Amino acid sequence: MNVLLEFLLRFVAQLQSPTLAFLIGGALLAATGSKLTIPGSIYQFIVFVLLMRIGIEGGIEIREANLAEMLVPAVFSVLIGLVIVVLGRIFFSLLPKVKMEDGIATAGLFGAVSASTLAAAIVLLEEESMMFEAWVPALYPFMDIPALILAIVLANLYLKRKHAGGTHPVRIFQIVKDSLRGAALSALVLGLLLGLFAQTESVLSSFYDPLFRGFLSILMLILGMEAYARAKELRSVAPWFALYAVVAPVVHGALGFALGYLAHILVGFSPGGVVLLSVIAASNSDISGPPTLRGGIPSANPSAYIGASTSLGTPVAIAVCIPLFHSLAQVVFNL
Amino acid sequence: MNVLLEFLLRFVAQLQSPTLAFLIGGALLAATGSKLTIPGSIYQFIVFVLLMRIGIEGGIEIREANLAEMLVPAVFSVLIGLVIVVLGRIFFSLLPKVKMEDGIATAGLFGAVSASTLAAAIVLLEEESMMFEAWVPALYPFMDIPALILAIVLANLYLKRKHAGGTHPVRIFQIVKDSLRGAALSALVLGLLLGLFAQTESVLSSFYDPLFRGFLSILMLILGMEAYARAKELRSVAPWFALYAVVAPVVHGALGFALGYLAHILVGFSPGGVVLLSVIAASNSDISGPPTLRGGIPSANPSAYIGASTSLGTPVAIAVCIPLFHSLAQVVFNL
Amino acid sequence: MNVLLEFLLRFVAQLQSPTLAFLIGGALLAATGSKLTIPGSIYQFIVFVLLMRIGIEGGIEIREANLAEMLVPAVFSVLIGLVIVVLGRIFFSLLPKVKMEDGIATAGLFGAVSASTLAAAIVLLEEESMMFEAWVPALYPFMDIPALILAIVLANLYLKRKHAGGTHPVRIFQIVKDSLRGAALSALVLGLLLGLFAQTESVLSSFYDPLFRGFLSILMLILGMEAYARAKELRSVAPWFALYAVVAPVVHGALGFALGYLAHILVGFSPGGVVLLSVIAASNSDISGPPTLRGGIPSANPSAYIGASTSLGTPVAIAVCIPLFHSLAQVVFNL
Amino acid sequence: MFHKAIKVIVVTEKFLQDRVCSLMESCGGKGYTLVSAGGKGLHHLHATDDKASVAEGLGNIKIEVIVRERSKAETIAATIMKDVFSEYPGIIYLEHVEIWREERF
Amino acid sequence: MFHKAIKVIVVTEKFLQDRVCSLMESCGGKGYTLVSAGGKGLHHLHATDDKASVAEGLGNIKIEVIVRERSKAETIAATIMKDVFSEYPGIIYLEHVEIWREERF
Amino acid sequence: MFHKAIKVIVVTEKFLQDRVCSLMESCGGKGYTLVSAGGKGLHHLHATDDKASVAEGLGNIKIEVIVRERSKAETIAATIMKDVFSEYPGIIYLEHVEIWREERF
Ligand SMILES: Nc1ncnc2c1ncn2[C@@H]1O[C@H](COP(=O)(O)O)[C@@H](O)[C@H]1O
Ligand SMILES: Nc1ncnc2c1ncn2[C@@H]1O[C@H](COP(=O)(O)O)[C@@H](O)[C@H]1O
Ligand SMILES: Nc1ncnc2c1ncn2[C@@H]1O[C@H](COP(=O)(O)O)[C@@H](O)[C@H]1O
Ligand code: NA
Ligand code: NA
Ligand code: NA
Repeated sequence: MNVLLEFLLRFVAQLQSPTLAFLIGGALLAATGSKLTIPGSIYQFIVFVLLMRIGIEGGIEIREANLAEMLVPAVFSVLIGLVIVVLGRIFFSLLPKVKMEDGIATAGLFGAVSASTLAAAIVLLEEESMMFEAWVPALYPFMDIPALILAIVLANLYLKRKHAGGTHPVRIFQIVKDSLRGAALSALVLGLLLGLFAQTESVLSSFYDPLFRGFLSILMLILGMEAYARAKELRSVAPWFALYAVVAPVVHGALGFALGYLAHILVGFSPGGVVLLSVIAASNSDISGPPTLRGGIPSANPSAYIGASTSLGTPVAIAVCIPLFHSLAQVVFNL
Repeated sequence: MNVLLEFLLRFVAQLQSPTLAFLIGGALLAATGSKLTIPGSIYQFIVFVLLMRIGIEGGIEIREANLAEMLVPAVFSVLIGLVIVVLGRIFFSLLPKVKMEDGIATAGLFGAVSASTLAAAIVLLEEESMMFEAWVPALYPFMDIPALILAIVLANLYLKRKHAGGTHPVRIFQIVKDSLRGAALSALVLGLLLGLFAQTESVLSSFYDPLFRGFLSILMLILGMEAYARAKELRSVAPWFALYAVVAPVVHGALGFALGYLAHILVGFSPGGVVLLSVIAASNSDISGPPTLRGGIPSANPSAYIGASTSLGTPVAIAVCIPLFHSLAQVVFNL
Repeated sequence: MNVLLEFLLRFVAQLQSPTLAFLIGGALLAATGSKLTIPGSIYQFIVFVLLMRIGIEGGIEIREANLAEMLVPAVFSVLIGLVIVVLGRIFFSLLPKVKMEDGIATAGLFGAVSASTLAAAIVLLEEESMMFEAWVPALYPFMDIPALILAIVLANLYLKRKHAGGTHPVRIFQIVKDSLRGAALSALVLGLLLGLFAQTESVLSSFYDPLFRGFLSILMLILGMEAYARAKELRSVAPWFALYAVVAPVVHGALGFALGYLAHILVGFSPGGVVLLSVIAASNSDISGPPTLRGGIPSANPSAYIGASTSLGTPVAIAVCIPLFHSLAQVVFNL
Repeated sequence: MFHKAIKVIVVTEKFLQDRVCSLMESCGGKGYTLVSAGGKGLHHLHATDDKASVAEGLGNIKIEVIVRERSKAETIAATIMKDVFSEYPGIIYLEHVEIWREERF
Repeated sequence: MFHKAIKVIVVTEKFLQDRVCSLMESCGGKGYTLVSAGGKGLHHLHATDDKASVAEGLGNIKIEVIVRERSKAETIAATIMKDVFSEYPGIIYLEHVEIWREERF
Repeated sequence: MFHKAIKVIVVTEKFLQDRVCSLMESCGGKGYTLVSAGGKGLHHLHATDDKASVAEGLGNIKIEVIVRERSKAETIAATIMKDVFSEYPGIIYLEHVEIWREERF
């Protein structure tokens, strides 16, 4: 009860947080038909700077970290990514009138990770001074890639069974490469390497760091606009996708929280780390997941999975899951 | 005499101000045929950031403001917008060889407001620490929208009289919507709302504020380039438009100053507020006014009104009116 | 021996410098086929901001400088630009299977100057607090323009001899105008003028300065990507171009160092100035030189000269020459 | 198999894009392709997006719609001509093309 | 002198660009021209680059290849139809053009 | 009413844009449309504006001019061929179009 009340209070407070306010602002702009747009090139640049900031920061601190500690959370991340896809596969197979490939692709996208949701959570933890291990953002690919691979494998197994022999072989290595080559993971990994091996402290503190919050605010505006714009597409597919998009992030986040808590007990994973793991689990890939899935499951309808993710999944992850798991951690860890 | 001398000294000093220097620099670049360009996407982003900064800043401070104080200046703003258009209508009707629609559209653009001129004036007041009420930038739409509506109404009345019955009905609500949906007003209003309702202090001070002057300098460069480029177009229409573009900003600014001074006496409107009101009156819309007018008065020749505004009106408003009304305020208010 | 050892140590240390690390990072991205790209409009904006920063900074400090001191280094810069082209002309004429125009164009590009290499050197000197005269960046055009002119003249003389009378007249004034109108030199000169004549201190310190290192890091990333991408083109021409691209920057830098040292003895040119002069000499034009050469020597194959410059010349200038001449200066000037 | 079809091309200012596109759809066009453009005609010189243009929506846009029947193409062209280009700048023209998967056009 | 030739035009999503271009080259196209686009068809609405689109590679691209022989054009079209458009959205069509310097195509 | 006309299309590098446009105008073209492009031919690979290209003006531009008479189209093409493409990379070709408001072309 206490948790619920605290969560409710916190949630109302969060509505005032810049992150959420900009998200809502973007949706409002789109809803009122405003001609204000953020150009595509600015968006690409913003995503690049945000992920470089997260990567470099992580890379610098990883230098002194005991990477062995990362093992358990990394294994859990892989596990979460896989479990999410399996759960989604089961959920959609229980429903009538859902094209199975669409369901599996959606589950894949929700198993994968959103860079923007991750950035928003990091800003919140930094503001609230809740510490987390420097390498936590590096868990991203450990959940993202297995989820995408499993979704593509399951979809192709399914299609093979349906039209015997009619599908392509699944090239796992190709999917891994595709994922790592995507703009989001490339920037994160590049940042990690630069932070780890080069003297990037000064450029981090003079450039990437000061721009972080401002660029995040603009990214939220873009996500809000896109959420509104894609809502129409989501309406063109079965309502089950909307239901999934609202509920799944909370369930996945809870799964992340549970395993994070286990890691806390087993290897002393930090409370902030538990929150971030939950948010990574709750988030769904918005930038680089879609093209990978389109490559791997061509017959799936992108309006279903991109619509579900962009117009509902991401807003729920940011507006509901971030404050939810943050306040849960405060209660659970007595902070 | 004293005022004149002080103004002249101040004006010479202002030629060194970054705002004006970048404006002149842009014109020089264009005049020398430089290949240096600022891409369109960067321009859009700069305008967005500037107006968000003005809006958020205003929104934050409005929270504690007594909005009743805003009433008189807001009414005066509407009045100024309307009077400017009526004056312009009369001026152009007295002249030979001027297509009436072109004249009315030009008057509409000069009654409307320029976001960049407003930003330049705010920077000057902040540098000189001349205080103004936080809500003054919010006067923008109160002058902008009535001026555009009146111009479109007058033009259509005129056209209806000319070719009896041949014109469209004027949809006032549509014009209001179009204006508010334009990129400039959207960003300003969004910023105001965010500043008012969300905790945007930290993103303002870490991002929007530090970029303000730098982005303004680049905007001035772009305005300077465009002023030079559009001068050719202005030469293709009657010279009366050039005359109007040079004189009108000063006259409109004086009108703004007079009514601002009245508001000072009536309700204690601040000296800085009086300067900003004069500058808003002196300015002419460069970003969102033109498409609204093209929609509302299709038969008007954009070379006339965009040429007059961009190649002369805006430079005069920035280079002459800002220092003029600033120094006038210093003398009048004994600062 | 000592110098060599010190250089080797310094070189290994430099591999960690952000400048070099981002350059290598860019090449890695391209090599792994990453889809991460920096949009063209962002690149243009970055180059603009970097050169404005260098120009304004220089312009501000030149106000108090004794420009007579600039005379000797300026004359030496012209000399270096011309000598580099003559040396290149001789080098390529000694080789078999090299199309002479391609060789001369390449020599012209290596005689001309790279804004990005210059920026990288300035960052290093500022970090290491090695002082240099404020006007040193203004030496850029003194080397750049004569080199481009001489290359175009030599190429056309050569072509005229080959097909008697078949070529265009060389319009030197046109080449000077073309060079100064290029995006890089325009921005540098504009910045110098603004720094010199306007009160740009506050916009410099609030905007152009803080962005300098960060934008340089992104520019390095872009140069790294492009170096990798153009390597293919370089492979399509004779291997002599690759050899030239590796060796010439060091030779040219040494020439710059020697003349810089002479200027040190003659007129007290600062150690930092000597380093910058060497780096300017070692660098090769990447932004605005290519279009000027394409205009002036149409029959030269751009794959030869742009490939040589972008894929090898610039990386060598940044990764080898900057640390080399910096450490040489430390030894020679006992710093 | 290829089938003969007609492409209607419009070049006009960006702020008219929505209006032109919805006219195309209301006259039976099943899709359209948009390309950012610049250019020169009787009116202004329009820069491409490479160069900032101060006023919103002044850049050009090229809008192409492919339809199977010439009559439909002519209806689209005539409607746009009447509703848009009687007042605003822009050009409109047709090209003969050959399409695959005719049922989509 | 002008020579008759055929232009094959493909409009599809950007993430398919590399695949389409290499199919064009492997079927004998000697060059191609790329233009960033937006548009609407049976599937999504694609914004032009004027507007940010969150997912990578969702924007449209227009790819044009000019070839001398109609048979080659048909091979290119058929190959892309089979290898790409059996699964992914996009349109393909031909136009008749007249080229100069025929040896380059 | 539609009238037959000819469109001349040039694809070349951006730094040649001004030169090509003024040749088009001096040969009687009354307007032109510009589109930013990328592409591949005998020479470099040109990226679209999506991707930074270090050297200025190396991107491609597509320039289209519509004229009423075939003779004018051929003059434009021949002039550009001689003055520009004897030295620089680029392609030029014609298309048959049908225009509305013929007096504008
Ligand atoms: N003769 C032409 N050939 C190609 N494009 C043209 C031509 N005339 C006009 N245009 C295009 O149509 C736009 C509007 O033309 P206008 O209405 O004449 O200003 C111009 O900006 C050009 O992009
Ligand atoms: N009838 C049409 N005319 C012009 N372009 C079209 C048409 N149909 C589709 N397109 C273009 O082809 C893309 C993919 O079409 P679709 O596969 O139908 O979604 C669209 O986004 C449009 O750019
Ligand atoms: N066969 C072709 N089809 C379409 N576009 C081409 C073709 N060949 C060349 N191009 C375009 O023309 C530009 C210049 O060609 P080139 O002079 O061959 O390098 C290329 O970058 C392409 O955009
Ligand atoms: Na997830
Ligand atoms: Na006004
Ligand atoms: Na050099």
